Amino acid sequence: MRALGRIHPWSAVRHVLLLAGALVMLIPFIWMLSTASKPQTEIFSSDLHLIPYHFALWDNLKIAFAKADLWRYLLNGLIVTILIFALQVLVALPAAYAFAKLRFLGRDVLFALVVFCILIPPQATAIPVFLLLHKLGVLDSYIALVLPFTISVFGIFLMRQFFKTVPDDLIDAARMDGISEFGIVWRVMLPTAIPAVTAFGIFSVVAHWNDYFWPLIVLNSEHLQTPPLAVAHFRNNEAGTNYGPLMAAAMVIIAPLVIAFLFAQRRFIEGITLTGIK
Amino acid sequence: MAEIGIRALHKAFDGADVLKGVDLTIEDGEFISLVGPSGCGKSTLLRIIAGLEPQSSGEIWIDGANADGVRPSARNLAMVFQSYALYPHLSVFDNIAVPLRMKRLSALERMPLIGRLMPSRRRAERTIREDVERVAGQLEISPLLKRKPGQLSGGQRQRVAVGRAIVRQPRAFLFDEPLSNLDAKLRVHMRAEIAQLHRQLKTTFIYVTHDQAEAMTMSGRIAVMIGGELIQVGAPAAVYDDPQDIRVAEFIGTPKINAFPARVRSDGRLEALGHVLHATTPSPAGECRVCVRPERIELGASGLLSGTVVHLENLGSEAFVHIGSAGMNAPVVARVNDPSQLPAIGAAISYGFAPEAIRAFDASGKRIATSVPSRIERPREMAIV
Amino acid sequence: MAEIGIRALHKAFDGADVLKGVDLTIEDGEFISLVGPSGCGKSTLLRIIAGLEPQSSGEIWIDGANADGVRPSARNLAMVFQSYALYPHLSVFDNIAVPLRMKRLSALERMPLIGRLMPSRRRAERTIREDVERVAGQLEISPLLKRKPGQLSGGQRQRVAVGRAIVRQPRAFLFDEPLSNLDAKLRVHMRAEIAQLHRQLKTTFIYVTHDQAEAMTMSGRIAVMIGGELIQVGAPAAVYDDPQDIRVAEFIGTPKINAFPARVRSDGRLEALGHVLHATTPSPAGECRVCVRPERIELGASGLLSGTVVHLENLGSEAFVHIGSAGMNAPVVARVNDPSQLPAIGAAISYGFAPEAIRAFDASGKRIATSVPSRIERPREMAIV
Amino acid sequence: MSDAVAALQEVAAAPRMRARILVKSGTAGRSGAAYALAAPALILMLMMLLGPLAGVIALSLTDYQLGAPSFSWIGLSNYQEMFADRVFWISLKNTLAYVAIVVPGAVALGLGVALLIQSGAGLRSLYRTVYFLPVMATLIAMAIVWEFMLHPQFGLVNGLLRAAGLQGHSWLQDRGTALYSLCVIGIWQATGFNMVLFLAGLVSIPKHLYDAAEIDGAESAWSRFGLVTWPMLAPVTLFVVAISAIRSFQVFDTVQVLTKGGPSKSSEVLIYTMYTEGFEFFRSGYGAAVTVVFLAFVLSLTLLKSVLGRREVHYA
Amino acid sequence: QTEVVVQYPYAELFEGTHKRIIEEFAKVRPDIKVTLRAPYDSYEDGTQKVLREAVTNQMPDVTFQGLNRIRVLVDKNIPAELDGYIAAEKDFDKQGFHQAMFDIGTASGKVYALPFAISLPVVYVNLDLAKQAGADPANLPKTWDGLIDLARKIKALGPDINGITYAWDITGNWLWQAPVFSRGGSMLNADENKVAFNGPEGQFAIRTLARLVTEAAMPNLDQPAMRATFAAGKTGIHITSTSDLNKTTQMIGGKFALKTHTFPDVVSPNGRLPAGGNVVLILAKDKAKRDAAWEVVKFWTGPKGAAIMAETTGYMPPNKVANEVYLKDFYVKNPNNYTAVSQLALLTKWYAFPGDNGLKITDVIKDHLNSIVTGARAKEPEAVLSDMTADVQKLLPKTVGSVR
Ligand SMILES: Nc1ncnc2c1ncn2[C@@H]1O[C@H](COP(=O)(O)OP(=O)(O)OP(=O)(O)O)[C@@H](O)[C@H]1O
Ligand SMILES: Nc1ncnc2c1ncn2[C@@H]1O[C@H](COP(=O)(O)OP(=O)(O)OP(=O)(O)O)[C@@H](O)[C@H]1O
Ligand SMILES: [Mg+2]
Ligand SMILES: [Mg+2]
Repeated sequence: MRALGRIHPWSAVRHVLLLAGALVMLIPFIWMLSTASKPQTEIFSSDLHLIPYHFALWDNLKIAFAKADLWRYLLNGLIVTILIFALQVLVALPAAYAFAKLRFLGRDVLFALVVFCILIPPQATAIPVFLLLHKLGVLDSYIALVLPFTISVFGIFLMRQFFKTVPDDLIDAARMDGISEFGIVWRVMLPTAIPAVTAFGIFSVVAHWNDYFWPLIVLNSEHLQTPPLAVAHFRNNEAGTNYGPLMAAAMVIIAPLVIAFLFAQRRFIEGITLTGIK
Repeated sequence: MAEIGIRALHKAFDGADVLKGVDLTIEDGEFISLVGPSGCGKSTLLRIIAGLEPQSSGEIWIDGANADGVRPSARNLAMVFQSYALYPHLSVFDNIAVPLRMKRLSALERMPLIGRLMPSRRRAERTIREDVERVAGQLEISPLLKRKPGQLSGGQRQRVAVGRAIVRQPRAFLFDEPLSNLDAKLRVHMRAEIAQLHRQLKTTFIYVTHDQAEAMTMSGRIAVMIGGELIQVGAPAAVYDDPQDIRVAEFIGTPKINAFPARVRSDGRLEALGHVLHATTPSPAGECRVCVRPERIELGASGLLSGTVVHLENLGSEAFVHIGSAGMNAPVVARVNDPSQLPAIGAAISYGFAPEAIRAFDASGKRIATSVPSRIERPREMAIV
Repeated sequence: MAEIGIRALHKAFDGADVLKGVDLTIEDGEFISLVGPSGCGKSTLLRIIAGLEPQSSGEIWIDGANADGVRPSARNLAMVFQSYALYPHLSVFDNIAVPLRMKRLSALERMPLIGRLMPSRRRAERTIREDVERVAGQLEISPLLKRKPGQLSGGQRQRVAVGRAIVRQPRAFLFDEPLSNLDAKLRVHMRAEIAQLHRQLKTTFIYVTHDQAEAMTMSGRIAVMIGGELIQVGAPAAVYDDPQDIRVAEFIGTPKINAFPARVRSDGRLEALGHVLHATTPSPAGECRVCVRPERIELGASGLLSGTVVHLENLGSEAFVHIGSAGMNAPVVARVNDPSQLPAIGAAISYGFAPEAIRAFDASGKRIATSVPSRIERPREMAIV
Repeated sequence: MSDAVAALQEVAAAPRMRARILVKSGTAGRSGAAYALAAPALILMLMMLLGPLAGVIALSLTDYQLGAPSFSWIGLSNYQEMFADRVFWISLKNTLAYVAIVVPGAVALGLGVALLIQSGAGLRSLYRTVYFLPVMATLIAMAIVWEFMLHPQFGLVNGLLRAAGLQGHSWLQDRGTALYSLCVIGIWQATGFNMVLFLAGLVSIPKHLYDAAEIDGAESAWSRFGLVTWPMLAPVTLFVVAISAIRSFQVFDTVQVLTKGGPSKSSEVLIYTMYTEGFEFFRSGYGAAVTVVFLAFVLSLTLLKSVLGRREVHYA
Repeated sequence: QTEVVVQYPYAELFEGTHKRIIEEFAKVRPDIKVTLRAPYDSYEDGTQKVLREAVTNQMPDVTFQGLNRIRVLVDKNIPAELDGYIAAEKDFDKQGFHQAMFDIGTASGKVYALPFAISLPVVYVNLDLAKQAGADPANLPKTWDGLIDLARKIKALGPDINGITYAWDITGNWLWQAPVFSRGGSMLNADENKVAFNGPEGQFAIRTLARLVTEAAMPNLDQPAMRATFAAGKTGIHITSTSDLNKTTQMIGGKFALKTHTFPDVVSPNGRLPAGGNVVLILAKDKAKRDAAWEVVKFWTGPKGAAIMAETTGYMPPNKVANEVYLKDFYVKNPNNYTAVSQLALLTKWYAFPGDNGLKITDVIKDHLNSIVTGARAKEPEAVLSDMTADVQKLLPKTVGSVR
């Protein structure tokens, strides 16, 4: 697929195709922005217009922020996703290292179990986990939001793939230098795995920032609610959905992820490339 | 500085024997090279010495103490790896400082933030800095201390890896093909540097390589390992001149030694390619091989063997003539020191060799003693009569 | 078979000039090597000849036709890559068959399932099979035809790559460091095989390498490229003996040529390390360098230069003595053909060289003509008086 | 839910599981360290995944109803009831249909986009970002946007159709189109994810293979694709298919927000059935039985695929 | 001070309401502190939460639940019964409480809940379209025949105009029960072990639904889409809950004139309409808490609380005193809100099916109704009804449902 310098027509075709596809990908976002900028009466009128006659984005944002404590939700989302990610790394990295680089009895069986766990959908085990959290007495708290996800089998899988590509020599060198196995994980593997950790981070943050199901089940307190619950608050069949503020709120909660991705994007692609999914 | 003893060492991976009873004593301060073809178990032996891999049976003694169960870092050996194994995220300075920090700082002092606040750490860091800078000066990499390994050339990385090894003042250095990732020119240069380093440090060096030229040029002794066994250990010149096994003879020396199919006649004379040689052996009659190094093959009308020139390799400083001969499946290679006088390809040519140049091996590959019958007086008479 | 002409070729990548005007005519049936240090633009030149990369300006002529705009496959050149570039998912047979299938089958016939049903395809496949098997026989890889590249050794892969090139009977072969991934022993062996192949096929070979030994031993001519320019083109022996540029002198030959700081005196005599040499030059007075190959350095009391032995490299068949001398920043290397008589490290030693051995270069690195004044009769008199 | 996402080439490891017996004491220390390093993960896995899973299996043998003070063991009758239930079979069929549409769709589009992006130099990172956007966006929020776009009266889609002179449609309210609408959204969401994986795969194809192909006479981009790109991407493709399949089998959010399995169960999928039975109808035991069957089904499919896939990727 | 924890659904609708009532309550009973938990997203969510919390003992003391959810909770012994408290109250009727209110919250013969916000189905008419179609705004049709006729005329006004929409998919088969009950029918027989909606009342109901599709060309929309379409002025007649009134009015924003009137063809004397909306239950187990919770329940459903509820939402209060005294002026100003109040006499329970499969039955019925609305089986309503009867019958408990 090398583009020879002289073939300009292909470059044009490529852009046309990609832009068309990009438009399809973006339409929902554009429509979201457009709707978020319209007053209620314009939203429900049957003539289609992208640019609102009356620009109501600020009003809708204001309503959104007034109706729900969005800042608080965003903060909760931040706390929860960061906690989850940090703990996942803390738990998954040593395990991934052990699975990738150390030989021990039962390694293959245990790893097969890890892979099997990837298949379990989170809804499936919701009830037993809920009861477990109850037994631990941590329902309706940050712990309840975080604890079930501290184990990321996908993370272990991904990081193991990456660690397998780290040369054994590097680990042996560390051992010769007197770094313990535990130290190797944090002083040697983690720094070399930064791109892969970034890739995993994006998966993890996206999944947990956007998780709707679990917070809904374990939370009661208003002050712990996470961003998707905020969106759900605006969606209301009984009362009739207020689309303007809903879309505004949706924008607000999607924005942090998009911004974060823009920053991490290069590392992310690199990380996936390096994890040896090839 | 250390004397390292290896006793009856066995190692099996998944049931496959990789080391089959290795015995070797490495003297304090010695530079010994382990050579052998790829996969013969050199790295495995080195890793067992380092403590990175457990042996299946046998013992490693370091300075008179059994090293069994002693952690790699506690053995106080330094290792330089083929891939250099530098920490890619650390600067050259930090790379070299790692072993010192690990030894001199407590776990608490090594903590990322808290550690930095401790005055004891600051003191230790000062001495570490001095040590690292001293070593960097010694290896002439002082200007590179701030760079990351990714920003260094191969030779520079090599030196940083050596620096990391030197800085801890280990009892012995283990090298695992440290030069094989460098290009030919640089390899020749670094060869001299490492030899120089050994002369300067006077510490035990164990050097693994599959490049016999490296082993020959640098070390005091070389140990040739083939198929998990040490076949011959000795000074480079001795191993080159006096190989005890045909595998050693063929492995050491480029181009490869010429092997002529031969047999021991019942009268003890050797016979190769139908010519009876001016050499006798006490060995029983039977098939054998007669080997002659390329530089001992003499071209010219006086030689009694003949063939045609199939290929010429002119290196400028010397040249190799490849001669196809009836009865041989590989061409005979002869070195010509003065490349200005080369035969043409396709030309018929005669060649021969002196009887002293003969190294003979029996059917199992073991060396057979040969002697030149005393009645032959002329010192450089051709072996083939 | 093809004559290939390169005219005023320029190539810039992102504004950086990589080729700076290359002119070269490669004769039909010739084996020419392109050598030069890493990054000098050898691969780029080869890729431009192959049509894989467009030039910035200049022309490529193949057999008298301008190749500009001609697709790589239409140029009918074959290329062998450093990494072999075998298709890992195809068997050896299929790898070799790819160029034939591409040429002889229509797009429809190549279709995975439909194609298989077409009788015309079956006919074509039969001739393809014959061709592939013939080439495999020639390269002695017939037993490997069913394997995947991953199951082959380096040397076998190398041969498959050559097979894929041969099978299409191209007008010329382009090799881009085809041996650099092999280990030293195998490299020497494959060297001879490729030279043999050239003699057999009598096709044009363009061979890129950064290993001067390869270039020297295989090719009819070598073209030394440095920094995007062809510095010298000629027969290997001529380039070795008669380098026109100090970079060529230093690049060709291992160990590197010894360069002594020197100057041209106002009377036309050369003076190195304070000694006036028995050589004159018509060049104007000024700084220059006098270079002598290691095999032309002669050790012994008659030499007027002196130093101490800092390092010895005994290769068994020959040895190199490294001599540290005042006024030199690199040791002088001398070859000794008989390694049994070596000085000890640290010993003081005298050395010298014949005036004919001198190759002198001016401050900009250009060769300066030197002549030995006729009044000196003794043929091997030391250059240094 | 991408936690649950993954690759299963490695599940194939299961049949190969050989317990290696360790030699000698030297590694004992290191294998001790290995257990210590893996322990937190394994304990948490047992606590949060395998233990609960065992709980679910136990639950599927009872008539437990959420909130009920007691329950009794009823053996396999939940399974009997399930296999006799029309809804279960519809749900299974819909799930399979969803997977059969979304997986090829999202994989093919992901590959296409990745190829297009990689085929030129311009605007790469812009395109990557745009196509990846749907993966990141909160699905529940985007589902609402889609609902609104598919609104029969005010939706953008029907609006555009009407503008083009075509008949609008009740996309999500019509039995015939509800599932397909969900598929479209599924593809929209998964394409970017697959694209990123394919990009990673494309980047790691050695460039010189394309050179070789060109020299060998593969002149058209299509023949180079057939000769190099596609076979070289085979392992990535397998991975992508596995991941897409797992994600598609687990489709839930869009169903829950947009159609609630309707109209008339036409978009009911297994996870949603499990959810409604367990959480809306409070028939926890029955819901657990659906879960168990779902897992058995997905597991056997993945095993099958990895066994098939293993034959493919045998080169180094 | 006793703390009473309260949880309610639909923050969007009721947040302001509950906060205002808390303020008022604090003035009357400073000894009881009411705290609100994060609201439930929906009735379904609310019931799920309570059931889960019943397992973990974390229930709020007072919960507001969908009217048809009482039975699920009672079946699992979760709410406290209120008969004792009611009996102990003196002149309860003076505060506006009446038997119909108790009936709504009765299960297995005992009162467990008191209704808080009630909605009833009413007809919304777009007067502009009706006038264009030639209807008399003052004398809108009161029968299905009349409505269908008008709908057909409205439909004829333009290609993108709908005649009528019927919010048949409101949760819990609400608008399936409405036409059956309005003809005096019932869902099951008195023993609750046999389907009863297959009688003439049910046949009328299903035929009417089919006629809306076949004769009045009702489009296949879901409930929010219907509301949006109506509010956009594209639908002539919309039949749905009164609870939609405030929202719809707001969405219309003056684009056209809206009029509501009563649900068609309610036969007397047995015709009834199912009450929608939510009820309040006491979940506290502790005696002191329960007592305090009762005070809360009483205040919320009493005249003051009910009046506040009516003013802040589209719902109406079941409390007589609230309607007749506190809200008199309000109804004069908002005649559309009064339509439901005028139907108050017809109030009956929103029926919940018995047994473990109760909620599943609702789902089965919905699917059958859907087959008519989508037009797939609109031509054979009787066949749909008999299939539906058979399916539901299968899911009914074999023994008579009672509190286990
Ligand atoms: N961890 C391991 N598990 C199984 N087999 C191994 C392992 N490490 C090495 N081997 C095998 O042991 C043999 C010796 O390997 P070793 O690395 O010591 O060879 P080497 O002499 O260093 O070769 P090279 O010159 O290629 O580095 C090889 O056949 C190799 O396949
Ligand atoms: N596609 C490219 N884009 C930009 N620069 C390039 C590209 N290809 C090569 N170069 C640059 O052109 C110069 C010459 O490269 P080339 O590959 O021809 O060197 P070479 O002589 O083959 O070196 P080597 O012996 O290491 O293969 C190098 O500096 C390289 O960085
Ligand atoms: Mg090795
Ligand atoms: Mg190159």
